[in-house]
Amino acid sequence: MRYLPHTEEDIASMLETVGIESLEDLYSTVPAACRRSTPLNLPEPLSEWELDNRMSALAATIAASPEYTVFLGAGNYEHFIPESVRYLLSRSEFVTAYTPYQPELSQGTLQAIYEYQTLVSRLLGMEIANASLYDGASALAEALLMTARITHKEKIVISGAVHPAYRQVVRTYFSSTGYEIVELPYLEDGRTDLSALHGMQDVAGVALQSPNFFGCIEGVSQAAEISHSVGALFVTAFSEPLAYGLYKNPGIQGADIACGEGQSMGIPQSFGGPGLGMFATFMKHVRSIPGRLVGLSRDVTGKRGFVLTLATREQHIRREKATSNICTNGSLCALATAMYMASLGRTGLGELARLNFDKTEYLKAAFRSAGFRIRFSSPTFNEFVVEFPPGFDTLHEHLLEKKIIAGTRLARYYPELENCWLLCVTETRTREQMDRLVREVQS
Amino acid sequence: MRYLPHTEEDIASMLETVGIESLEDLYSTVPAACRRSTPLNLPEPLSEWELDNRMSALAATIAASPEYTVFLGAGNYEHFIPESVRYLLSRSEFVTAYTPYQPELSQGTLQAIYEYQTLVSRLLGMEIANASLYDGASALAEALLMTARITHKEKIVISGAVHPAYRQVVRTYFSSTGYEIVELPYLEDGRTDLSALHGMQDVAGVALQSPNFFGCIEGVSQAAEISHSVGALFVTAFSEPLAYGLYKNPGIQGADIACGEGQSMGIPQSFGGPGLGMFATFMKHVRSIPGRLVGLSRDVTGKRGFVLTLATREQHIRREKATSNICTNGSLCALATAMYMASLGRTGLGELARLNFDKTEYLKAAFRSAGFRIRFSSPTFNEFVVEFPPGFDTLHEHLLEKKIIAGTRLARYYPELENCWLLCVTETRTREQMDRLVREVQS
Amino acid sequence: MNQFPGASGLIFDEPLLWEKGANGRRGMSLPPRDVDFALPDEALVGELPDLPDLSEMDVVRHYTRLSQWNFGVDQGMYPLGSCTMKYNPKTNEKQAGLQGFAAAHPLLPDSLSQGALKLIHDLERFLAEITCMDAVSLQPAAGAQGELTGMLIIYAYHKSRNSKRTKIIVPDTAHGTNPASAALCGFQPVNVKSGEKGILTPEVIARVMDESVAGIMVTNPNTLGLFEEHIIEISEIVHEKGGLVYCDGANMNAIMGIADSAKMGIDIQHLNLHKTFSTPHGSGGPGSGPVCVGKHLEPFLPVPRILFEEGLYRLSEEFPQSIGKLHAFYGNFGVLVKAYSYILSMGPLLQRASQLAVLNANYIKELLKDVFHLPYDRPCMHECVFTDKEQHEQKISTLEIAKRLMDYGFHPPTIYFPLVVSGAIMIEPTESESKETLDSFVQAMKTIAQEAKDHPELLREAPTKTKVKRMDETAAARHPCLTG
Amino acid sequence: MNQFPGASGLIFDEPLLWEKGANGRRGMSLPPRDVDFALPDEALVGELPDLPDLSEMDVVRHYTRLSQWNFGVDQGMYPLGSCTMKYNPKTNEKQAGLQGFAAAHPLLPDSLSQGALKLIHDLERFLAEITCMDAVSLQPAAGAQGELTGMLIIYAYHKSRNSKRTKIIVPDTAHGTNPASAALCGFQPVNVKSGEKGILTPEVIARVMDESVAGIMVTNPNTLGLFEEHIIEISEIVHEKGGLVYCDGANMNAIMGIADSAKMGIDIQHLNLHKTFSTPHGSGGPGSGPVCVGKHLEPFLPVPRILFEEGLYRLSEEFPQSIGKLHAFYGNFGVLVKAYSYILSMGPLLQRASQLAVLNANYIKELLKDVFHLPYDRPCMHECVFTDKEQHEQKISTLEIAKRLMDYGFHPPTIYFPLVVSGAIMIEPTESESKETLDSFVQAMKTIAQEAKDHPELLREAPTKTKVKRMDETAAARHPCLTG
Ligand SMILES: Cc1ncc(COP(=O)(O)O)c(C=O)c1O
Ligand SMILES: Cc1ncc(COP(=O)(O)O)c(C=O)c1O
Repeated sequence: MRYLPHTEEDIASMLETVGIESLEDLYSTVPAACRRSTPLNLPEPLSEWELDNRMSALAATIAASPEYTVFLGAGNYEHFIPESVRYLLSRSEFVTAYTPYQPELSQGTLQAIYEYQTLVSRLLGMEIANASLYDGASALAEALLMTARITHKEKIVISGAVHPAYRQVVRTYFSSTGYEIVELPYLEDGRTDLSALHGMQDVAGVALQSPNFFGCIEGVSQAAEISHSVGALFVTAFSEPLAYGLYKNPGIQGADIACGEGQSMGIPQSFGGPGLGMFATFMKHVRSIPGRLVGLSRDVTGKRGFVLTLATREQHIRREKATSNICTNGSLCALATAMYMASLGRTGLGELARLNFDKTEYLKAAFRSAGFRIRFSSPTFNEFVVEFPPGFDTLHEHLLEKKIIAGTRLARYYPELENCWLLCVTETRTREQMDRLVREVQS
Repeated sequence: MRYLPHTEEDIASMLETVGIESLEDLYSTVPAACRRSTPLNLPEPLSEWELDNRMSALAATIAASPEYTVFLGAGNYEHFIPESVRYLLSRSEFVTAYTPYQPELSQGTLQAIYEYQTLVSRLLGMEIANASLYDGASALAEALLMTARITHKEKIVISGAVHPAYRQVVRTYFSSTGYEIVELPYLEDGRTDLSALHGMQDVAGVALQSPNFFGCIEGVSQAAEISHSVGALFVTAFSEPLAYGLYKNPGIQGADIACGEGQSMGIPQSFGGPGLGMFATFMKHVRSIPGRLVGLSRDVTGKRGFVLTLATREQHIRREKATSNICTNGSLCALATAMYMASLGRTGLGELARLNFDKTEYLKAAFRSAGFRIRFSSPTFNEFVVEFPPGFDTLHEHLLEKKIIAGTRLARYYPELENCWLLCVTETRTREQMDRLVREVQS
Repeated sequence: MNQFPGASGLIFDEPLLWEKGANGRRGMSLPPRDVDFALPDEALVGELPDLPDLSEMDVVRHYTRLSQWNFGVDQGMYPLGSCTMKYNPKTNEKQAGLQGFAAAHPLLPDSLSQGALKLIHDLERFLAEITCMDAVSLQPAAGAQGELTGMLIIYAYHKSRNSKRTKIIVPDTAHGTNPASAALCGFQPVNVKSGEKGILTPEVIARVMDESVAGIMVTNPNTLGLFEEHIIEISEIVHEKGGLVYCDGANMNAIMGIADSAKMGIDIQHLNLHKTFSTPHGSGGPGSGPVCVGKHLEPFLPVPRILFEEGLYRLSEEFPQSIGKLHAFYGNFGVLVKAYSYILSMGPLLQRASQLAVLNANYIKELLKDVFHLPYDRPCMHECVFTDKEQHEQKISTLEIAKRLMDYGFHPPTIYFPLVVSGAIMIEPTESESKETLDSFVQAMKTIAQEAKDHPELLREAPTKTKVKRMDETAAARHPCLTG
Repeated sequence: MNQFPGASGLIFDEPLLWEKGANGRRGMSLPPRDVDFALPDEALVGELPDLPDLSEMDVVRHYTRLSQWNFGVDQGMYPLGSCTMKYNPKTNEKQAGLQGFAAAHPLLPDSLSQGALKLIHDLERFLAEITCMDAVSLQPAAGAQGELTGMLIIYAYHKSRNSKRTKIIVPDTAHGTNPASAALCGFQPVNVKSGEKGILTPEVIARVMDESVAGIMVTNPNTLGLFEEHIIEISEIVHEKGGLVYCDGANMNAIMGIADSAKMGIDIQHLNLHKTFSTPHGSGGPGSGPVCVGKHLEPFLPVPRILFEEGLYRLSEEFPQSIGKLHAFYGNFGVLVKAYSYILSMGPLLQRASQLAVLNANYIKELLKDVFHLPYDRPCMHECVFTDKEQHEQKISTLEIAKRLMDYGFHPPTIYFPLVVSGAIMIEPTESESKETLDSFVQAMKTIAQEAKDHPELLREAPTKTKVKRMDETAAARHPCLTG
């Protein structure tokens, strides 16, 4: 087998060194009662070429761009990724390295992550960012846990316009703890109704998502103010960070923690994972941050270099007292995002964000003039909610055969939003594809 | 444009340094009469994403495995290439480097080529090999030119069973020179008729291909003997070196030069190019070899290293007296072949060659029992000639619609071989595909 | 040092991204604009973040140069204990990159994502077979999240039986994520010592196990590379008192096709696909930490789960007792594709892989035990743990030994873990390394031991060949600078 | 040296392939055997060649380590004169790897290879437009084969007019392949000197041009980086006496969108796609050297040619006057795909690329001319040529300067070529390099010039950071060892 280098001779001489007869003897310390009664019942090994066929066949059953025209967003976005990024990310020095615990052998990863932390902080308008968490959902859960750690209060407030899956994950992370979780309703314009928040007691953290699940831009500054007025920390979550290439970032609007999903910046969609948990805050909270941090330092000769730092927050030092249990994170995805941001640059980010916005506005307008209702009036970035006539489900099914995927049905998450669909338009959708969609929907 | 780093500020300050006003002024030494009267009339630049669409559309029109079942060989072969080889070959340290003229910055290429020269010599049973030539056809032309240089004789003898395109290229290379080219006919059994060679005068070199264009194994030793008896050098050409994983190699059978196409060992088919010109001979001829050679050496500290050597044969030193005009060669393809041979190993090569042979014999037998004539009786490796009933052309056309490409029509090269088709079977063809072919052909 | 790979050569300094570039430079093309400009609400529009503008080549050179400052499995032996740094097959990367997988949206209708659902379903079955457990969830994004999932399941299990238990038994050899995960779930970890043989004794467990204890977290093989021989008795003790047994299966690479988790009395076990199943560590992630459970705990697994009915795979949320979701979608699918490819390529040979991994570890143990102190001289599993005791009189510590190994061209083993042995040197060669490589590594370790006696300064000044020399980690922590 | 990229770091020694491995080890899988063993003729069966058996990881590590001993454009500035080491876009590699292209068999029926034929056809048109010539053949596998093609066309042209001419005029500045190609075609090269301005004067050409001369090979811009200002008069002189003008267009990167080959009187011109059109040099190849000709020479182009008729592309051999074939199939198609992708990505901006390439060269020329001797102080094209004259008194030669540049992290320029200037240092930055990089390169060159005065030993001992130090090339040639 090409992955197993041992020849029979190798094995024989090594067994002799170890002083045993056979490979089986290696397991003398495994009691008989602990052993399998049957050999591994797995398919016979495939050659590389059989594997290619098997996997291509599976992949071929999945509806993917460019064959399909996909208007799905809802936390996972189709954006162009330059081949240069794919190539750089494939270099085995990055792919096959472990966590950079030995700085002298990991300067590549360490500088790249330090750069990632910096670019993310700049994008989100915060002072510092960590080296990544698993995904946007767990990042939000970690953020809210952090507000509880810092404030020692009991209540968690989260907007009902936050991605439903993120809210589910938050509930799961908190399920075994005593914290109370309060959900805020959303207004007719698609933004969060903050009224309940006024004067609320014992609130550790308040979380809004902007753009929110409906694609609407929230009144973040106002929410931050109210949160602070009740002594809570304010968290801005996001699933589409590209929006900050156009709209105000969380930091400038008063967020204490900004966290969310980084997939949209250079990471393949991959059926939802791996994504990238972006997590940023301010220096004053640095010792409460979950996850790894890379810091600037020098070597004994005074040369600039980078190291993992403030590890006393982490599980391998602090164990049960750690700020989080996270160990393996999303480094390679963080590298992808750093490479992507570096390729895009300030200029490119601005243009790309505008393109997403303008195309989305184009489709909204087209739907409006076709007589459909854009459900929420608040400004959006590259996602929005349309209300279709009852029975659109069947048309939606029908469009699948035409290889058009016309958005996500919201009733699944919000029963009251019957006939409402969430659609996404990025730079990958053409005017032609949008016109076609509107034509099809009209017919 | 992402490939042009100059900002307007850069350009302005650089122009100032140079002491001119505008980019146009850079061309003050280009007379007006030499200038284009029209701007470049080329399509507007495509974005990377438009390019992807354009190129995929083109590629999609081409019939390629696995969608098509291809029984074509004739100098270009479908073999499996491990993904590890593709990955290694994509590393930019190999891809974006120039010819290793500066050994201290090129040890990677140099050791890899030295290893290539060694593995090729071992495969072909020769003492030395060069760093590669363009392809099998030009390698054969260079080999015959070399026999003329060494022997100072006037006549070139080449078998009619050598790949027709190789013979055409040889004629082209010799067209402006005084040499006479004699072609030997082939026998009923598919091998070369050597009788005319006996006692022939003034012969510089004799070239056979084995396996030859019909897939038949030639009587190489005998041909070598006769050639030497008339004072000529003997050249063994090949288009499918994998055959030497089963059959005797050129060196052991008395070839003075072994040369041919290396594509079948780890190089994509790419519509016929780039391929790899393999070229091997014996030490006594080293100073007459065309192309680059890598040699073992040491650095000033005595450490082992490699350098380009015996460059006094080459155009950049010897100019019109060089052994060839070749400069750029096929280095990256040579690396691919070295990686492929390293992955295959002695054991793998033997098994792979057997698999090619056995599958081919399977199809031959199937055709025989289906009542078709295998045109030539001589042993073959992974190609053979079948004689189909008249009018097979239409069936062949018809099979194309069924995505089966049932070989190459020989009448195109050998009018006398009406209704004869050359078919190839490598490890990539399955028994099922072969059975299907026979079924289809019978119907 | 000629028989060792370590050498020094030309590499390149490279500034920080924002120390490069020039305004207006482009590193990536945008699609042509085919719609008009729309009017965003000016009140909401913000400043553009200060990202550098670079050309495509600027970016390519930057990361190509950075990559050369790294050490990965493809560069050399990486015997990092507890991390299973085995070879990551290139074909697995190719499969994960197939358009159908890489460009799949997670909210595709089931009918249009059957291949993805089947892959998840099959992989769940494979992992169940390998562990001998009944049901599997692939949702956890890494081992630690698998542990959290396990803890939440234990919590939900007891809750469902109206018992509220507050403690979890955690041995001192456990990885830091174990107590951290227990604590994150609100449990109070009860630390227990392993016996002088390096494994748990039923007695100590019996002493702490009572009705306030929700369960135990065992790592088997444990982080000393030893098999927990009393696991069955221990499970019985825990079960008797109504507790559950959680197994940290990060070290599964030692016992695939050998041990049976069900027979060992394990109720829940997580696996690290980025260890045992050859998915690359990617400089720290992403990984995948599937959780395997017995039938009785299946109702508590995270949703959505995958069902296969009438020839169709579909996602289902209808599991009222489920602990909920840990990931926005279905976990790290891209990683699952690689593990699936690996298992399809290995099949029953996975057992052979385990045997050879264990052989390699015992081979190193035998060859080094008279040079380095071996706290537990017993047959080991996939890794062996030494200490720096022998080197104390020369005032040489594990850290120096590790740094010196770099000069010889090897990545250091895991050091100072597990905490129960002071100055631990934890070596896990994995099955990927050939005998020649192991011999060269052993030679390097012996040479270093000799240097420790004759030229201790060589160790104190190490590494000398790396781009940066010994880094100052304390200064970094004292004045943290986390962004530029 | 801190503002320069050159640094040293950990890399790895690696033995020769056959110094590794063990019999029976596998590095690649074979498809399952689905047919019986057949009986080969024992008399023909041979011994298996002695190739080493390696595991997949053995192979991956071997070449990964070797790669780190190389310097490529992605690692740093590579100002190799006459080689146009510009950035090689990654997307071009991706396109060439598309299954339809990479797995295409050259003998596919035309109907099943339309995309490939269209690509060849379009690329021919693009190159005709860029050179202002009429017809193009993409068959030559590299520049030198393009030259040979050109010489054969010249030979065939004269033959067709029953004149047998034996000589070709070749300037002393020509690349070695020029005289070699002429000689390979049986012509006797007549060497002519360029004038003191570094370019050809009509007088010298007139002096040697007569009815025995088949034509002239001019390189324009020439290898001194200068535009041949008298090209038109020279063409007239040659044409008057019935000769043809061949242009070596390897330096086309200077004048895309600027010059018109037809107007210059050029009959035949080759291009190097692996220079001007950004296809990678691949450590020495493969390349592609298309030949462009005027209408009158079209009948002589190699076959097959591509015709577009009734909406279909087809290959045709029906060109009785054709010189024949130079390649078994259609040339290096895989390289053509990359050049085609590049041209589609650049479009009319190719002119801008030329302007910036020329700007970069003149910028360097201006900044270095008071430190290094500039034999021809005139506006240059894409490259500028200095010499080591200024350094002679310190007994420092071009070679030492080149080797010292390595320590600063730059690839040396082309040295000792063209032969007409002794100790030539030929610098071609290409348009890909940014002003910052050029400034750093200039700084390095100035520092070296200073070192030549103050510490000449630094240059004599260079390079010091590379894995191997100065290699002994003469010993290698004296006792050639070409295989292991
Ligand atoms: C024994 C053990 N348990 C758990 C973990 C945590 O796994 P992960 O890093 O994937 O969260 C590790 C990884 O280092 C480990 O070695
Ligand atoms: C001016 C010039 N002409 C011709 C050539 C030969 O081209 P190739 O190496 O592709 O054969 C070169 C390449 O070095 C060159 O610089």
